[in-house]
Amino acid sequence: MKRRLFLKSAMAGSAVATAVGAGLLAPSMVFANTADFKAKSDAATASTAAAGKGSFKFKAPKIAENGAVVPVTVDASKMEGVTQISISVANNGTPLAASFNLSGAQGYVSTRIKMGKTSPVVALVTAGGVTTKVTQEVKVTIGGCGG
Amino acid sequence: MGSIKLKPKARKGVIGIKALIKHPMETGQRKKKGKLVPANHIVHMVVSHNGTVVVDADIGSTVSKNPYFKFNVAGAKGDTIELKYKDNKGKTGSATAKSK
Amino acid sequence: MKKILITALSVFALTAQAGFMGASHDWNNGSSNPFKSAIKAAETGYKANLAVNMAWRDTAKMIKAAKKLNAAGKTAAAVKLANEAHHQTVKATAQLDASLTADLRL
Amino acid sequence: MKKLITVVAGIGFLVGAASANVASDQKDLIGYFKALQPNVEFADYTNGVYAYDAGSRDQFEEILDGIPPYEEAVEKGGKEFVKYGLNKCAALKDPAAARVKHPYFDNATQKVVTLEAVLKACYLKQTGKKLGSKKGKIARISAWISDQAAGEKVNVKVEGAAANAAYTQGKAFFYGKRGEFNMSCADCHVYNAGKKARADILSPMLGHATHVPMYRAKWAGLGTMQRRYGGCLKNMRAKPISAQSELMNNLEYFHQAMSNGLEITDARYRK
Repeated sequence: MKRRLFLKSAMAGSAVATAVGAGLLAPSMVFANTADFKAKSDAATASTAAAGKGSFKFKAPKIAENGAVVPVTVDASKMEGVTQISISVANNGTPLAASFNLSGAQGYVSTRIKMGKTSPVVALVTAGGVTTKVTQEVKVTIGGCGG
Repeated sequence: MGSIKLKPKARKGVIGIKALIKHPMETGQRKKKGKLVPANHIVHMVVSHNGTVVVDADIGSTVSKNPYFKFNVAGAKGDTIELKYKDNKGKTGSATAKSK
Repeated sequence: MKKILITALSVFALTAQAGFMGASHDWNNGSSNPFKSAIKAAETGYKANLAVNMAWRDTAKMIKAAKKLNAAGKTAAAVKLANEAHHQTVKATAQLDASLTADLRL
Repeated sequence: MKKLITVVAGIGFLVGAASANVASDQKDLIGYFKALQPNVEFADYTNGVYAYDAGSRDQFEEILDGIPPYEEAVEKGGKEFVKYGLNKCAALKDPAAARVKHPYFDNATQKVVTLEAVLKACYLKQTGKKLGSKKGKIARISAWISDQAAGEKVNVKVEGAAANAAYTQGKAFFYGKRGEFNMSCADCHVYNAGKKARADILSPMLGHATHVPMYRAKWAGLGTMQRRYGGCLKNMRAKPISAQSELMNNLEYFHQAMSNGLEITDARYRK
C-alpha cells in the first residue's frame, strides 16, 4: 500500500517535471502561421462543416503515444480524381496542419503531426470537385516518465 | 536548413516516395528559458516526378519536427523525383533522387 | 577484498554518522548559532550519502538555498530548510541497507 | 572495532549467499512476466513495451515503416566508426561480435567492460580526445555497431566469483529503493510493467537491452542505456550516478543479462 502511494506521487511529480522540462507542448496550441495560411485554414474549416462523410481510409491513433509525433495516413487511392488532401486538428487555433494539392500523385498522404491536447483530427479529400471528410478523435495525455 | 532524406522506391508501377526533412518546425509558441522561440517552419513544399509537379503542399507548424511525408505516384524504377521546400524565413532546401 | 573493506568502512562511517546526527539535533536547541549546526548536519549527511551512491536529487539544492537564505538574514527559514535537507540525508541513509541486498520479490 | 568486524563479516556473508545465477534469476523474472501478461511470448519482449499495447505498437510500426528518425544518425555513426579508426582497435574489429560480447566481466581488471567503455578507450587511443558517455557521437557509433548484430541474441555471461559479485551488485541496485520517492527500478519496470503512469505505459525490463542505444522521441535523438539510467534516477528523485562508473556498469551488466536469449534489434525507436 505504501509503495503504491509512493509510486502514485512519483508519477504525478515526474509528469509535472516532464511537462515543464520538455516545454514542448503548450496546453493551447495557437500557431503563429502566416495570414495566408490562416486563410487557407479557415477555408478548410468551412469546407469541413459542409463536407459529407468520406469513403476513404484515415488512419490516426486513438491514443497518441507522444503528442509531438502523431502518425497520420490518408488513403484515398481507391478514389478517382483526387485533387486535394488536407489534415486539420479541430482544437488548434489554426486547425489546418497541411494541405496537399495533388496533380498526378495518387490520393495518398502519410505524415506526422504534433498535438498539444486531445482533439478530433479531420481528413478532407477533394475528388472530382466533391469534398468529403473522415474524423478521428486522437487522445493526448501528458506523459508520466521523462528521463 | 538541414538535410533531406528522399527515398523513392518503385513497386508494381507505383513509386512510393518517402521523405524526411531536417527542420525544427518551431511553432513560435514554444518557450525556452522563459523566452519564446521564434516561429521557424516549412510553409511550402513541391514534389516533382520527371520534372512535372505532382504534389504542391501548404504546410503549417502543426506538422512534427523533422517532418516526414509519404506520397505515391505512378512511375517506374529510374524515374527522377525532386523535392523542394521553403520555410517562413525564406530559406529553401531541395533534394533529387532516382527511384529504386 | 579491498572493495569489501571500503564498503564496510563506509557503512561503518554511516552508522557513526547517524549517531552523530541524532546528537546534532539536540545541540540545535541550545546553540547560539542554530544555522551553523543545522547546515553542518545536512552537509555531513549529504557527503556520506554521496560516498555510497544513495544521495537524493534535491538535497544539494536545498543546502545551497538554505545558505542563501541565511546570508540574506532569513535565519528561521534557513534553519528550517537546512533541517529538511538533513532529514533527507537521514532517510537516504536508511535506504542503504536494504538496497545492498534487494532482489526480485515474488 | 568489534562493530567493524561484524559488518565486514556480514557483507562477506551476503556476497557469498547471493551467489548469482543468471539462468535462475531470469527464469524467475520470465515466470513473473508470464503471470503478468500471459499472452505475450518471450521472443516478443525484443519489442519491449510494444509487446504490451497494440495501439502503441501501431504507431511504432508506422514510424519504422517510414524513414526512422534515427536512420541518418546511425549511418553517420558508421562513417565515424571508420573515420576515427575505431575499426583498428582489436575489441571493435568485428562490430557485430563486439556488440554481442559486451558487457562482460574482465578478470584482469576485475571490472565490467561495457561496449561504450571500449568505444571511449578506443576513441581516446585513436584521436587523443575524450568521447562522451550518453548521447551524440558515442550513441551514434554504438547504435551503428549494434545494428551490425541485429538478429543475434543478447548473451551476457557471468562466470566466476568476481563476476558474480559485480552482477549481484547490479541486481541489488535494480531492486533496491532509493531517492525521495523511495522507488526502485523494478517498481516501474517489473512490478508495474504494462500499467500506465498517466499516458505512458511502463516498459517491462525484460527486453530493455535489445534496442540500445535507443532513439527517444522525447529526446529527439539517440541515447545510451546509461543516459536512460540518469533520467530514471532523476525521476525517482535520486541523484544520478555518473555514466560509465563501476556501479552503473554493474547495473548494466545485470540489466543486459536479464535480456539474454532475446534478439538484438535495429528498431530502436521509443516514444
